[in-house]
Amino acid sequence: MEINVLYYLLPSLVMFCCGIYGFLTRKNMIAMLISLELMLNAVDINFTVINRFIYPDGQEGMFFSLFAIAIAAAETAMAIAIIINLYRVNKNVDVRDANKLQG
Amino acid sequence: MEILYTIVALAIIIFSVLTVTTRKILRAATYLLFTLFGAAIIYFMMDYEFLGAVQIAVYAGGIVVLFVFAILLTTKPGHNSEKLESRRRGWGICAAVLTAGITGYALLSRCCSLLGAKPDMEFLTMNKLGEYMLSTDRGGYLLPFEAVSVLLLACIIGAVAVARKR
Amino acid sequence: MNPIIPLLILCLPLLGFLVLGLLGHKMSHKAAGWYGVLSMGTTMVLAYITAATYFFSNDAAFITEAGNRLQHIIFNQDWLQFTDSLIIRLGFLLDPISALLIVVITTISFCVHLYSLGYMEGEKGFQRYYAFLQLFSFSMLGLVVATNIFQMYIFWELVGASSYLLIGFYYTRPSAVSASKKAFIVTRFADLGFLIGILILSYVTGTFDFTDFTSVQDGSSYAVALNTPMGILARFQGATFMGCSLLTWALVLIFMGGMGKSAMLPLHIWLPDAMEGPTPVSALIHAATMVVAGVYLVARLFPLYLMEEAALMFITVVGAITAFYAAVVACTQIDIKRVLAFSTISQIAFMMVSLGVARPEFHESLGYMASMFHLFTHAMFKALLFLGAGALIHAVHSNDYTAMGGLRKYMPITHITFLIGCLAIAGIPPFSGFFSKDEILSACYQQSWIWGAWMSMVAGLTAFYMFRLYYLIFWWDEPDYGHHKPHDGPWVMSLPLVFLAAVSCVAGFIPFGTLVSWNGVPYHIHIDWMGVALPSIIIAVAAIALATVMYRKKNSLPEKFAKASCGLWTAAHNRFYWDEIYLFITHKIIFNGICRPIAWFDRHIIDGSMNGLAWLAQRLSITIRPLQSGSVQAYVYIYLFGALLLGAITTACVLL
Amino acid sequence: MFSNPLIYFVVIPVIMLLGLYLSRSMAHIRTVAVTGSLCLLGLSIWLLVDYLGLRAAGAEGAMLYRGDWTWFSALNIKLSVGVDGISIAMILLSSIILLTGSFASWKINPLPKEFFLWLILLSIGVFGFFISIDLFTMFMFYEVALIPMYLLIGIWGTGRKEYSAMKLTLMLMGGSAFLMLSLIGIYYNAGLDSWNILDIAQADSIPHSWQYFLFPMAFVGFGVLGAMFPFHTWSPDGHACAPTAVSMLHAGVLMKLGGYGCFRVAIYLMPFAANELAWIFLILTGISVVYGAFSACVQTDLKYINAYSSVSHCGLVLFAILMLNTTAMTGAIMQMLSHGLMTALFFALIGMIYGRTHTRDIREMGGLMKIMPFLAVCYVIAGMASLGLPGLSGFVAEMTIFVGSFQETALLNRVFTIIACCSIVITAVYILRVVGKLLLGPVQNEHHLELTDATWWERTSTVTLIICVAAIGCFPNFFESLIRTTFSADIFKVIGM
Repeated sequence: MEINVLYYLLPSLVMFCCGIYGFLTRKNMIAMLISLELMLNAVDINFTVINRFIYPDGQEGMFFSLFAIAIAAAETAMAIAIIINLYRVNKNVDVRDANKLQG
Repeated sequence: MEILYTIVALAIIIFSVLTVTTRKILRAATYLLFTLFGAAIIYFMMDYEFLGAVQIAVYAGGIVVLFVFAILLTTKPGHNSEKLESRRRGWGICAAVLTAGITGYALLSRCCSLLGAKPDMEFLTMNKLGEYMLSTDRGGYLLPFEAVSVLLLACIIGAVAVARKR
Repeated sequence: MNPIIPLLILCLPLLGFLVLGLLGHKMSHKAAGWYGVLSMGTTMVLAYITAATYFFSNDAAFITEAGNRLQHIIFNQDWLQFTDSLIIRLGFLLDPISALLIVVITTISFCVHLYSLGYMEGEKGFQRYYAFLQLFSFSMLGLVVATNIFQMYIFWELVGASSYLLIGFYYTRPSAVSASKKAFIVTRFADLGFLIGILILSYVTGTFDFTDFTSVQDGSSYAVALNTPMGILARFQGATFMGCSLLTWALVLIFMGGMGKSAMLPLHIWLPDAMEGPTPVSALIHAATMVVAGVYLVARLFPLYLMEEAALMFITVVGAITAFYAAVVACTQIDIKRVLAFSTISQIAFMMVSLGVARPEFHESLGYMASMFHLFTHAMFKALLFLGAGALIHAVHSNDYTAMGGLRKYMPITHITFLIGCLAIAGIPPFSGFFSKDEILSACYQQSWIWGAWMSMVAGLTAFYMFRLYYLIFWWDEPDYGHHKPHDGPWVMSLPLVFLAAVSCVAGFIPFGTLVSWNGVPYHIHIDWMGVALPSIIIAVAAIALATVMYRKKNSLPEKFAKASCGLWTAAHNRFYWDEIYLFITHKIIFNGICRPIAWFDRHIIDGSMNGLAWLAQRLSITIRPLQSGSVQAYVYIYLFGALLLGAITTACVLL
Repeated sequence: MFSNPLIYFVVIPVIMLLGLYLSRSMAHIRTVAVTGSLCLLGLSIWLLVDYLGLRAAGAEGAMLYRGDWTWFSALNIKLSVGVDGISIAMILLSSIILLTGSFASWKINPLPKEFFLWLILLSIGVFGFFISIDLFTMFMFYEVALIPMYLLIGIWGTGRKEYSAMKLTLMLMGGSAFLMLSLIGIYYNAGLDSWNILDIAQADSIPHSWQYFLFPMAFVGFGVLGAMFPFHTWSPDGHACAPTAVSMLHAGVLMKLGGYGCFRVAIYLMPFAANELAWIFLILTGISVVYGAFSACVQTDLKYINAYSSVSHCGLVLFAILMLNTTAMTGAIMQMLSHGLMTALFFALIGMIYGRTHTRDIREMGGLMKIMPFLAVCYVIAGMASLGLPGLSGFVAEMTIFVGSFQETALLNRVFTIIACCSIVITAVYILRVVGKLLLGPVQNEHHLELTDATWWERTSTVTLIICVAAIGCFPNFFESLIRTTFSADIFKVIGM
């Protein structure tokens, strides 16, 4: 069995779709955030894999993933800060209660 | 290699599914950790050792810990989230499957020409990585690097500002 | 001729206006008054010098070897250039009629200035009053010496404005305010016609200058002639509009301006109301000078009018109807100033008719000369009558004859001078009115016996209503005057009366025809005693006799007569309801029928549609607002749907 | 760059802004505003004199004091400046009104500093607009002039100020949108890679088919600001709610931007379409003239009366511009000058009267002549100027327009000229109605008897304006020749002027 690019992309696709499912169905905001991380990771994997398999001469995909990880860290920190703040207000982390931004 | 691949692929798929299906939020975080490890292993398999290391250090070591703290702060121990109503789950599955279908179809119908074994790649040493990171030539990433550093600073301040008690 | 004196004639009153207007409130009443009187007196002397120079100096610029009088432009300064040929100039045109008019204006104006020292004594706004008088004198002088029709229009508007200011002098009195407003707006409406007429005339001829319209160059001056060498009128050839030639339209529209200022039917309604102004103002503006501007305008353009019989016919008809109408109404008015106002309308209409019937083939346009003659004599005796009325009003503090009666004993000077004025206007020789009116009637009879008979009848009515007024004031029944018996005014008021009365006695003997004629060719007056003069004297005497019978002593004849006239008296008393008709048109039709709907339309339709657009935008945003539900997962569903759709389309397009 | 005198029309206001920013007291603010306005006025008078001198010395070219500085090279956008007689007349007008406006807002309250900041910013836009000959820069200054209006009305206004400010801004922005489209269309279709008005006009290279499309957009775009029927409704509401100085500047200067733009952009650059399509706008503006006048007859709010009268008078400006002949266009520019001055005078006086009586409803006032004779006399003079009394500016402007318009032989032009002439009667009606009700007659309200007459700064403001109005009215040929010589023959070759 020759392991080609498809073999790496398919698990990441599954991971991505799980992220979508989780994001759409969970009510706990932290769980949604976790799903978000899943999707992000799936994308990172794709970048790396495609970089490695198809454009081995450049490093763009790798660096993209690298920065994405850094930014994901920042984003998570922010998101959790916001969630905790919302928790202080709402006494829960249910996303349905965080709808103050409606039109 | 195939064995390792198989294990990692299965682990990623299983733990991803578990992450989003478990009703205990702390467990979800744990499964996420495993998934992240799986991703790190893929990076290692792609010969990007530094990326893999960063994945483990930042994600597994940093983010997941953050999650755990957050979960412990916001949930009572042993508390299960309520069962999902089926309509919600149905729509979620529907969306996920649809995404998988369309993306997968595109992938499968397009990738045939790209299939091939992993090509050789010049080993990316830490020296080189550093040069890439701090050079302004073509293929240099000084600007995003600095941008990210500013962003991180902003996030730190922002997180403190948002979360601090009034 | 040295332009300094003519320039001073214009500048002194203007300076007087500026000085009194800007610094008047710092002056005492006496200082302001005397400044005005002296300024006007100087102007009068200068005007006399100018006129005398023009008529009697035999300068080649003013009169040809053959004795024909010429038009001479003393100065002509470019004021505003529209195109290469259309230039408004401010200048000084000296010709028989302008020389005549500056004499009339400055004389009457001086008399009024002097008279007002007594009449307006102690009034609030005394300085303002004199400033306005000066402004009016300036504007009127500028009007008569205009070298081009646009200069005339400019000063035409200025006299309108100064008339507005003077009528509204007692501005706290609502009736004065509305009268001044009415006067301005009615004449403004007429001026619209004047303006359009000017536009047509200037567009076709390419010039504003009177000398281009009516004259041929003769040395440094111009001689009035029928067919001008520039062939300006030839340019009108064939140009017609709605069945009339363009020239007719232009002339009739220009005459409309004259109808407004000279209070011809149907634009006469402002003049009776204008009597709300101080009486000396009525004497100056609304009897002697401004109201004859329309006559002057027609006379100025007379050679043009001669080209168009239709326009002259129109003038005749309007004049004849107005003369009769005003005379009838004058017979029934109670307010003595209004009687005089209607009498003025009637007399101006006489002048108009006289111009309208004038033709070169009849005694070299006798009517033209007669009209100018009557303008002159009328200015004198009507100013006299008004100033006399002012003295009466000053004495009894009321405008109505019902408050007067038997005054001959208390106010002898006023009585005698007023009687002279009445005799003059009634056309009794040897007073001036007889001569001028006789010329007019002769001119009418030459045109057609219809006009002659009609105007003779009006002349009879004139004699009747004037003596009705005279008897009602000075005879009739004496009301209770209380302790303060009326008495003659101070000498500043009496002097102008005596002076004007003297002029009215002798003015008829001026050989007017040698001074003024339509084309400058001297004309010798000879009175047709048997054909015209004697019958008109008989008519006048008969009318006076009737008035004597009816009004000399208090009796019930007038009331019986009024009752017997089946409503005619009431109708005439109400001026045949012209005011009501105008009120209906302006208020009901224009104000409520046009202005209000337009304002409503603007608020509700135009602005409404703008607001409607805003409302639509707002509704739209309210409608799509729920899409922004605040639920993150809903956003993701929508986003995912869009992303998948795009992905599917891309896939389908690229891969299939 | 700073050797060009024109640039100081923008530099001085900027320095004024700095000065205002540093001001600490009302006295400082007034000093800065008045000194700066005086500098601007002096500069404009110097410019007029120097311009006439240069022309007399035989200076050629459609514009003098030319200068070009690129500030956005990718799109060839430059700061191009240059003036001709028309711009100079407009600049003079603006500086006079800015000065008198500063005097009129002597006691503005609250936030005087901010008020003047916005006012000066607005004047930067106005001056910049009049000196620019680069389409894009011109448009930029145009927007700079419009936006402060929102805040000036919204914050310092009276009555339904938010509504009016919003309406005014939105409608003018709507016009701007048309304008922007049109300007870009002109730029690309002229094919010169230049936004310079003179270049485009001389090349006359916009295809005729495009002109049919671009001309109406440009004309409507500027016409909204020129209060053209049916886009005039911002004017009554906006003026009614604006504070005095803003009304003055807006009606006196900003509405002139509309007329000036219509001439300078729409007609100057697209003479072909102007000739072909003039009839449409002739009808609209002809309606404006009588419509505004009729509407003014029944209003009871002083500012509404004046706003509708502005609609009528500004309609006459656009009307005359569309006649496309030198005399009528000269009249249009004269009318802009004249209307700018007299409407500023009107609004100043209305502001002063309102400041005393606290009402603008003419039914609640009367006999003010007795109470405040100075203001009342000034009001009568303004009214007389408005109804076209000879010797004041209104007359010469209107007569030039009528005589010029009547030179056009087409029936439509004739008919609408006569209709427009009728406005002189209607104007007399509404002016005299106001004068009669407001100033004359008995005193309506006993409390008004205690009111005072004008203060020295109010007198300065009004007397300056009256002198200007009378100067134009008495010596029109000076101004008319300045403007008439400006219409250079070669640019209008298409329309045969």
